[in-house]
Amino acid sequence: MKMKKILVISLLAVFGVYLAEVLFKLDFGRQFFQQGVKDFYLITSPIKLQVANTVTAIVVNFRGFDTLGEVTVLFLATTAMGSILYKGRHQLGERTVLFSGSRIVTTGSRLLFPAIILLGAYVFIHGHLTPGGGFQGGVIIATGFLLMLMAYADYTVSHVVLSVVESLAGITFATIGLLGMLHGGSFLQDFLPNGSLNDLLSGGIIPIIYIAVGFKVGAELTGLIYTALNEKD
Amino acid sequence: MVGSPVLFIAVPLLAAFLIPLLGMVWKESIRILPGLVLLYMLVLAITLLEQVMHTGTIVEILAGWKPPWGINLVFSPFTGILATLMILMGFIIWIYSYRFKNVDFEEAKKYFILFMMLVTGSVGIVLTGDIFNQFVFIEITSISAYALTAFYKHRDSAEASFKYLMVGSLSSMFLLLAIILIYSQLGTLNMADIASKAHLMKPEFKILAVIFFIVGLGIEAEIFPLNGWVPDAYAQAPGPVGAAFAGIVVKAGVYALIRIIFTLFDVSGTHQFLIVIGLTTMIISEMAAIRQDRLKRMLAYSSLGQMGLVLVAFGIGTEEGIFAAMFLLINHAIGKSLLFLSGSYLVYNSADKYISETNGMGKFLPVTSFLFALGALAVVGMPPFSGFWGKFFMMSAAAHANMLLIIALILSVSLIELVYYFRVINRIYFYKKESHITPKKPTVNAVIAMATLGVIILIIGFYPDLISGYLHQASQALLDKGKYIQDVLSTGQLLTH
Amino acid sequence: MNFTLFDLKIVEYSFFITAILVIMIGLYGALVKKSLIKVVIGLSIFDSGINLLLISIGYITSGTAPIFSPALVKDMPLTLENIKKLSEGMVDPVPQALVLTAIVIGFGVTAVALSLVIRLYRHHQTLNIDEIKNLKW
Amino acid sequence: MIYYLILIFFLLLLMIGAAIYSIVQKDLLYAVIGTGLISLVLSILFLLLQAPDVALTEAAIGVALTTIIFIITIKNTVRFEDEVYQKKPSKTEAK
Repeated sequence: MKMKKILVISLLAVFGVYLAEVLFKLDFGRQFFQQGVKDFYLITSPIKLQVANTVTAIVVNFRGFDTLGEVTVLFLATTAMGSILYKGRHQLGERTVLFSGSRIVTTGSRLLFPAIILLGAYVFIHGHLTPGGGFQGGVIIATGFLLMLMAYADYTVSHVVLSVVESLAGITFATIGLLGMLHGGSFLQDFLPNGSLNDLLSGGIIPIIYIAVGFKVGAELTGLIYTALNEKD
Repeated sequence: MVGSPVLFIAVPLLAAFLIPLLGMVWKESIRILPGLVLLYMLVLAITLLEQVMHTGTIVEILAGWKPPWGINLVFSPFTGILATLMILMGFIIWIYSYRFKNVDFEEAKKYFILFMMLVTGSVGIVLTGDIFNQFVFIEITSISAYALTAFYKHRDSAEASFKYLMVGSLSSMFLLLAIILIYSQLGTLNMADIASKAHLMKPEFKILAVIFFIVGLGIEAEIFPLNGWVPDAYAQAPGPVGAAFAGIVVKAGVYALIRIIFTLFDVSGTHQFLIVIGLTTMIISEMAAIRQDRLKRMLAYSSLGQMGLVLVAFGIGTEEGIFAAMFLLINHAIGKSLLFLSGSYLVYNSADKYISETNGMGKFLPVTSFLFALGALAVVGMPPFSGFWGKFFMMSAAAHANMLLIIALILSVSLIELVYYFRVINRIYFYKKESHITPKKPTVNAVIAMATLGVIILIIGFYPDLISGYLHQASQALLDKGKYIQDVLSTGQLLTH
Repeated sequence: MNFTLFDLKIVEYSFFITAILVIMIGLYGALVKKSLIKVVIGLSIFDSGINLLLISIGYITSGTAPIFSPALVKDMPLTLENIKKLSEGMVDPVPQALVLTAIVIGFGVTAVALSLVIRLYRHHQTLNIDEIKNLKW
Repeated sequence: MIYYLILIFFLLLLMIGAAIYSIVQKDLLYAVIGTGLISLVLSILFLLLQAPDVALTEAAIGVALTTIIFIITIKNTVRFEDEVYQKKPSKTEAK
């Protein structure tokens, strides 16, 4: 037992020193390569796509395929968790982990809930202008539901509604990709007018995809938490 | 235009999102839709493969940006054959498991979604031309694989799955480290772009990145020190999932490893490394396989040994060697899947899946037993079956490369394989059935699926020339690094509107 | 080289050092700890370390966030030169996009891992790795 | 400038400290709060490194969701690393 600990620590130390030695060849705070893809992204995003937030432009437009995969990973995580914790047809629908809140907590949560949902919606609608986007907005919405689930012991979320929202949002994402293919010949290609920089209605398909992603992530994460809470011991 | 490679990813994703909706209205659709999607993918793959063999590599641009900036999919003869093989295996395993979990709708729905995404993720790993996108697909495949491993609710499956998850997520983080090391040096994520700029990397970064890549991808490719999870996962997963691991997921892992070593970096010594690691994997796994007393664990260890053989064949590095490796890969996918599918019926009703519990099944399950024997003979490499050609080409490649030690090792390992497979076949046909076991008749669709695999084995065994033309082109495509780079980087103008 | 506490060099390397240390601590937890929940905690710490490393590799000294906000581009014609000049002072957006994806994927894996932990506890009534050893490790 | 450096050093040390704490701590609930603290510090560091998008994601996912999923798991299983302290009667006995 002691031996294993010492062995692991010494191995880790060797690994860490080697990694550090290699990384210290990089100068922190400087670009290390001559010509990278980032210059193109930084120039094309504001000029051609009219998207102020370059990270959003990369996530949704240049590397939109990654985002489709990422949404799928979350979808699969929810499915996997449901499949792993599933115990049979007749044992659904009862909460096992209960957080019972006092009156202050419940009233406060009820007050905060719409505000949180609104904030989430704001974040994913303005994903191409300000920091944030579909994932962040979706997570914020999920935390809103989490707050309600914690405050009220009998708060329920309909599994059917969640799964419908999730499916529809996913289908929207994939369909937009296929529409781009019909229009311009490549999957997820931008086919809407770009508008002008820092306008709400700009960036082509980015706002639409981010709204779909926001709904999807929100529904998925709410479902994920709900599955975990309903796990029976 | 018949269709483009992106449909291999987009259509199954669309279907996966659609299944929960359709399932509410029409329950049978959750079983039918994945099959239709896989059938569509299969037709598309075969058409595209035919086209690629004549006109050359298809490079698909995504989101309208030319390769260094956007993500691209590469359907070359090499990746095309692997993708077609995976989709074919996926379709056959779908036929086999059509009635899976017939009583429990919720479970069946999850099984089919996860299974379809397992196939899609593997196809994505093979087709993509971008290292970070490959990482995303590896995660899609792994998460489906973790969930499918833990699918049965008996006690050990969760443990096997957790083991798999631990190793898998640690190594995927190493993959992320490798990706960022490359990005910090070259400022690009596109494989072809990296390959063309690889000489600009500082050598220590290159070596560290290659090490991290081997650690990160070795888990899916099941190379020696990283394959401790394999026997448990294969044995604890449902039968069709074990077959899918052997027939689909490993292939994707091997592909990723080969792509890194052959195309991305030319660090000296990686080919020798492949040979050494392949031989180690092969010998240790076959030694372990002969000592197993449980059928599925034995098959899993045997699968590891075969993959070691494939790595050795890739490591020889000549065109002949790669050709042999491709042949072995196809043979392994078909033969080992057949073994897993039929083997899971042979030990269907026994709790511990001991080999001794297959005693005398030849009388009760004649078709299944016959197909199991066929698969075993093909995997061992007996002359009239497909495996023979793989090993034959492999040995002649090794002989031309003056690697006689490899030939000796392959022959001795084949002998070991012969011993343990014949032990099982002997038990099936010449022993008396144990009284407490009641054999389970395979369903019609399972018989169809297994028989298809058996027929493929026979066809390839008697007419190896049917596929060897494709495989020659594929191995040339893998070796011709310059053409890969040129194909990808010269695709398309900057599409704008 | 003399490293004083406020020498800029050591501040810069301190991000890398921290990231590597956090990675090591996480790996240690994942490899050595006996409680399954601790193992998953180790994994998630490892993940955090890698994310920090990625972002600090993309950092450019005194750079701004890669967002062309109205305050940044106000009364400036959007010509190629202006944008180029602005973009030179921006940090690299690509690692940020990658980390965004990596965080979400890491969360998915953690959720699956924890549901497996619950399953294992249900079967074994314990989370100690030494007692959950039906299969050979 | 010096305050900025002190802030950065403080945050980095806090992150390492929280990481060690959550590995060493025997009470899993506290250890999970430690990981939440790591994520919180990490998201402030992302902000300082000019990555507001990532900071927002890390704050929402790392601090809120990961922590809550860990807490739910602990509620469903055991609270202490050495299960000698375990107060919860096991289910088999209860039946």
